[in-house]
Amino acid sequence: MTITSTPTKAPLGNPVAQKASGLFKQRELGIVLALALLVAYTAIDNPRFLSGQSIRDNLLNTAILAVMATGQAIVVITRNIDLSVGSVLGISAFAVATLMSKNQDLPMIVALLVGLGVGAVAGLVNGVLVRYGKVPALVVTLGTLYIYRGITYSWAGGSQVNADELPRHFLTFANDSILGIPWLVLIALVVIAAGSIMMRNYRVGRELYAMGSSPAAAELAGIKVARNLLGAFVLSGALAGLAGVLYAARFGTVDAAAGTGYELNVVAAVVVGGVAVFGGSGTVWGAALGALLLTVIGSALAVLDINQFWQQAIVGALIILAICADRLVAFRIARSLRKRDAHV
Amino acid sequence: MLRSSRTLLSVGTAALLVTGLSACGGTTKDSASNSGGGAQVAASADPNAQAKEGLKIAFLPKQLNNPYSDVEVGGGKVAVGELKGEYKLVGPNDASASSQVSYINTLIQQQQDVIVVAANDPNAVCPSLNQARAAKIKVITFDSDASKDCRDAFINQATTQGIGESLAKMALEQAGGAGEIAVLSATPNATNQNSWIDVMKKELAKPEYSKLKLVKVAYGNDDDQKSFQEAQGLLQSYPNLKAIVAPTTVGIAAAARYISSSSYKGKVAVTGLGLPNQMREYVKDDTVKKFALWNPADIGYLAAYAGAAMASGQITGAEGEKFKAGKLGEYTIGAGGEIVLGPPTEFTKANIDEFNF
Amino acid sequence: MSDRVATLRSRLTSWDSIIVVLTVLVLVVASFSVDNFGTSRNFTFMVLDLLPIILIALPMTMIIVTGEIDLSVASTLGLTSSMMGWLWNQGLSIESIIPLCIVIGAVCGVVNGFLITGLGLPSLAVTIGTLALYRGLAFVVLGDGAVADFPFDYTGWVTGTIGGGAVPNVLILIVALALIFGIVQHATPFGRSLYAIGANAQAAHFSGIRVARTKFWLYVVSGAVAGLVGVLWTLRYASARADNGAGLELAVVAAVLLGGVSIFGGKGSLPGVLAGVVLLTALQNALRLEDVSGQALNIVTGTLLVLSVLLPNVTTAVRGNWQRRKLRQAAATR
Amino acid sequence: MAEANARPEDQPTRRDEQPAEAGDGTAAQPAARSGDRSGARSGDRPARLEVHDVAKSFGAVAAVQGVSFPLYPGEAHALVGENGAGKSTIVKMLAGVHRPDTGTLRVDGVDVDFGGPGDAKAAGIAVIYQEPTLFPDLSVAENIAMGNQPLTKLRQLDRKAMNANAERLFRRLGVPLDPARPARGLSIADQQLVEIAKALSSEARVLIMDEPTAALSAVEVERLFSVVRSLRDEGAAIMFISHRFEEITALCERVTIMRDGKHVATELVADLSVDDMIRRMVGRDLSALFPKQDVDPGEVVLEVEGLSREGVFKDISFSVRSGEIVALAGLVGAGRSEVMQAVFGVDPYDTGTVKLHGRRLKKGSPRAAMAAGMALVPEDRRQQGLVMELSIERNVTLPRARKLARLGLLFGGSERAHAHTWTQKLQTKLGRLSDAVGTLSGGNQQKVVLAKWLATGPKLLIVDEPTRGIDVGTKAEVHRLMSSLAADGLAVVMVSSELPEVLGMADRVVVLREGRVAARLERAEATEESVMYAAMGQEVAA
Repeated sequence: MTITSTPTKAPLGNPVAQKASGLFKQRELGIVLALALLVAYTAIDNPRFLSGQSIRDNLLNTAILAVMATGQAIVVITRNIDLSVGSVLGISAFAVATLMSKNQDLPMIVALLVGLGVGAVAGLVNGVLVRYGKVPALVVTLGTLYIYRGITYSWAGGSQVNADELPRHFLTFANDSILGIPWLVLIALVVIAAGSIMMRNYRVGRELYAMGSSPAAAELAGIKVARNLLGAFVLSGALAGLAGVLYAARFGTVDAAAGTGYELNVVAAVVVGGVAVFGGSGTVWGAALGALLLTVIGSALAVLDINQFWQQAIVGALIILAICADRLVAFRIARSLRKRDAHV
Repeated sequence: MLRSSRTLLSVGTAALLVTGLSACGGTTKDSASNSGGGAQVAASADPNAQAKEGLKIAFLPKQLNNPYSDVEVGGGKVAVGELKGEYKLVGPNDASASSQVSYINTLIQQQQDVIVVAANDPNAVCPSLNQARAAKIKVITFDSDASKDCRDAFINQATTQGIGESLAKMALEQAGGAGEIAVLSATPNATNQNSWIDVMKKELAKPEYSKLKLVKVAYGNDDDQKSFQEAQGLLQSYPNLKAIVAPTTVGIAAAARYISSSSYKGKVAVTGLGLPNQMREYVKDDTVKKFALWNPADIGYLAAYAGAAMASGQITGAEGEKFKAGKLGEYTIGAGGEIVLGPPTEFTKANIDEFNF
Repeated sequence: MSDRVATLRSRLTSWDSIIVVLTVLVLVVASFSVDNFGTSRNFTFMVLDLLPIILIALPMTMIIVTGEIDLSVASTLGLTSSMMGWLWNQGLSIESIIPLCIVIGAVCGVVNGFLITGLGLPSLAVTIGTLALYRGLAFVVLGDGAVADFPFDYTGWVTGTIGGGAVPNVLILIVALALIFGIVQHATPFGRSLYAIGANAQAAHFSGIRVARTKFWLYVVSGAVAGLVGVLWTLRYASARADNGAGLELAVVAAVLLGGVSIFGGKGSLPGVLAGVVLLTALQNALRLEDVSGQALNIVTGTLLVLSVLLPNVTTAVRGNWQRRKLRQAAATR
Repeated sequence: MAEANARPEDQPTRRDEQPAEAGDGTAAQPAARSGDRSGARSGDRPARLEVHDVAKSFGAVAAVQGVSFPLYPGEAHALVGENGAGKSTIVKMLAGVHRPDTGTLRVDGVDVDFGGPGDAKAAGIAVIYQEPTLFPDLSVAENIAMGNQPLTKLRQLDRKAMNANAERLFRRLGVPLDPARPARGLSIADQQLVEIAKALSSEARVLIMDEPTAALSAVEVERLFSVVRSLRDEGAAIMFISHRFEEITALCERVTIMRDGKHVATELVADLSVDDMIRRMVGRDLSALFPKQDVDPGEVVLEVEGLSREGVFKDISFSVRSGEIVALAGLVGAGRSEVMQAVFGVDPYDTGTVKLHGRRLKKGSPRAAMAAGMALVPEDRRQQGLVMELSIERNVTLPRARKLARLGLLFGGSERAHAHTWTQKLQTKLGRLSDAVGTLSGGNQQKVVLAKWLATGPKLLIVDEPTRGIDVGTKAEVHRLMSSLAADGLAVVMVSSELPEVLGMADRVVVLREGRVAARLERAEATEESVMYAAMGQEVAA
């Protein structure tokens, strides 16, 4: 039978749908706003919070976390998680510090490459186990969190690399600037920018979003899921390794415990930054903003002379607030879309 | 649903079970008699007893991989070698009392003769230490004491009074005789640091310190990064600060590192208690003019000798008993089983290269 | 008959039975080869060491079977420990503090449960948030201080044994709670519904199972048990501190997964989990007695965790490959 | 649509004259014939895609054995068979998801070995799956472009081109969708349309459609067919899988029939009657499809009054008496399932009342509905009806576990006995009760769902698309069962998109349109025209 009918649906370019996509962008705006409020309040209380030295300190402190958050955001977007980043930072920091203390003349670039390499190998192990061992990422990286840390402890055997054993140029790297921007901050900015552009404008980035949005559909769409997944884990590992080098350069003293418990900070930064834990949405620069917000809260509390014990509680409350906000936004979008489609 | 409320109920019942164990209702803080502590068999000392060889002496620092305690136990190892004993080092990766308890239990099982321990919590390790003592193991504390009733002797690196005075004196010197100073301590609860800071405050109340103003005591939790950030916070909050006094090796290193890399270098002095190896760089680049510390290796060394003397029956831990501690000479046990190492050493650019720990 | 055999075989080759066998093996081998392992005193020490993990693992198993997770348990433990110290300092009697602390734990669970089931937020993110929140509050309550002067009647009971013999007092508690949780999980309609929820929450909802409410109560129970463990922990170490039990959540999750519970929900058994906890504790204990450093324990724990999922996957894959090859050969000769 | 029982048996029945091995014969013969019919379209051209003697097993189950058939450029080829006949496995092999255990696939006469879906795509094969495979977080345009996104010179995504492309495709399909909106929240029909746009965008040389029309309205189906026809005329090879024979006759030239994983025949569609096809699919003759017996209705069991839910349905009222089957008809998206889910309490509603035997039911509580004697066999068996990983017995006893418990405790025996009784009653074909329910065929899974709910002893049975995606044989069994249940005094509400089923089974028909009751028809009034007229709210052109 043939039935003629005229479509009754809304015309193209519906304003509600456009508003819905606008809501996506508000998420990062929310963090910027929260950050601005916090800085303004703190600065009114103590104007030195806005001094050059203070801003520099905050950015330097954020750099390491932001580099790791970039890698973590990419992994989380694919609907996975990498809990081993703290341990990868530890093993990389110790490896690089040991190397540099034994070979005082090695240039900085070698240290950076070694850190990236160590991290990439650790990430590759994670990726292979997740993809080919079919072991959930949470389990794999919880396991390697223990394993990598154990390896570092066994290797270090209680020893420590002190600032005086490290070459001068390695230590000054953390504080040297180029055009007034410290190297550490510059590296973090480059990593964040590269990550953001890759995820937004390149095919592989969109494929990573697709994989997180619907893993089964990604396989069927012919996306090279294995390659991309390994890539995401290698990247996360490599960036944690890079963070290890930056850690060693900045703090000068490295023992086997370096970066213990960092994984929770990194995941917190990513979640606060608006990356959904079930993948498919969020941005790298949102995660970086999350890292900045968490760091600034820490230093603001110290400046505001608020009992430092509140810091952790505030971070926890912030994470919950962030996911509640995400939920609210998602709910609003769903409702606006439903209204649009509704015939009643 | 129904089922889960029942589960809840059973959990509650289990809790009541615990509660019901004390039939007398209402044990409060005031009514509780502190009856903890194993009854130690009173033994008499024989100063002339033969020093035993082959004693199993185990060191249990707050945590492994802490450079300061590494130096301490290093001294202990030397002493155990001199005593022809068996040296053992165990310890947790995190500075928590609960992991320490597991290690104490293991040492009991292994029937060590002496446990030399730096307690992460003065009370949490007590039950286990008392079990050890009940198993005829001598317990010596160093670095950080456990409750008096669960150890045989405590090696005190220096008297509280001495360190507090020394800190105040260095602060005055470094601040140039006047101005604001701040303290960057370990944890707000660290027994040692708090008692030193108390003495220091009493000193500061004296007329010769009247121009010094202690503006803040910050806590870096003996965590490198936290201490680093606290140092930043101090300078942001108190721009006129003249000196930071850090009575902890982690704190002083972190503060010195921050100052040396910031625009405050040369304007703000750092002093306190630190390890020469960690501080060498900052002393040489003039961030730090002077700091102090006892020789940590001597602590471990003395602890090993004290333990051996006790296990050999030469001493029991009673006040006034004397024993010989190898190269360090003769020591006398003070009140409450304390053995004081001696006065701290001050390190400056001139002498720092003579020390390697 | 062959039905039974096949069921039995599949049951015996499942990971939760392998882990039970492995655990027994480790216990037997260690008793013979490790000095001082098989002593009654060491048994007491081991029971005390596994007490917190095993108790928290009981509700955690249920939560993971429903496809959720609770990472805030160790922080709940810390918060109750802090509160216990604070209340004790306020002069409350220990008899009223203990139930109060369990209630505090349950309240922590209520907050988790509300955020997860009431607002529909992902449990992983929520409990990472409350992990930081509760631990932070613990520090707010007690700072870095410690409260230690709890009455010996209580601290002594936790570390003591029945009549001074070989059986630790807390073992009764462990056995009783494990029995209750085991029966609820494996032999009640409630337990059945947990598996249905974990495997397909929508189908469970369509079958009249109150999914949200069930999960909510699991979190409340999890919080209450964490509160109870907070009390026991405080009494065992005679020390109420804000950092008590830090990091324990990972050990518990590791033990539960090691016991064969699927992180995606719908699969797993309590006996497997109990074996997982015992295996981890016994291995650590034995290795420590053999003077293997604590660092190596990390590697063993992590490797076991990965293997617990990897091995079953690999065997299935190998079996499938082998079958396919046989088929191909059969086709080729045809 | 009504051919199934209306068409007289004018065509002689052909037995399976061509066994499976005779792949070459079947390939050559119809090709020549279709060449006769449509001139140059397929002619003597080689097959675009050839399936040659492939086999695939999952564990011990042989899903496909020795199947061969060719797809020619410019032809639309139907693949039919009961559920579990192996159609989806064939699709998945062609899509590169599964690799054949034995046998070969050939594209343009060359053997190919697909390592994954990417390889199949590269070979020009596009697949529309039964279940939509969209990325909910990405925009509609990105979904369509995924895999071959337009790039700028810097190899970055060209979003403008992407949106323009999507809009062009939607215009061609005549659907007003915004390319920039996220795919999340699209109705099933819209999702299916995006899938189709996706397949079109890849300009595939082979288009495989696995039941693409299940969720579409008649208008949308017609639009889809016209697009597919134009693709075919441009030289693409089309493979079309459907359970709706009228669609097969409308679109396809040739048909391949499969049964139990084996190839039965490949014939010209024009040479076969629908009954022929069914007979070959089932391998036996079928009795009448829709045997609802007339029963004198008893007292009112269910009363729904003024039920409304914002944005979903409004002011729905109807009642059902015992012994009666009331059908809820309407287009996909008219709100039929949503109404029944609200009645059962799975979904909430804003205003109105639901009464069972005169007693008002608690809102939003399936448990209260169950206690009052209601049962719901939901639309989506895999997501709503069953817990696939759990065993058959656990699934059957799931709503009854509380009743089966003694002193709150459950022991295996009572569950097993219960499950055994009910699966036997419904003649479910199964291996062991402890097997995961996911290992059963679609029809047997549906029987497990029915067993699960009939075991609760309901007074009112709601069945939502009771025969969707199950084979013809089981379909008849389900219909017979429903009829006999009604005869025993059960009140039944049936939601169905299949008009023949509605007309054959229902005592009364309630037609919904856009969330409102459009018509209430007695059995005598209900015809294809009257129901569709009400459902569409339009004139019906014959």
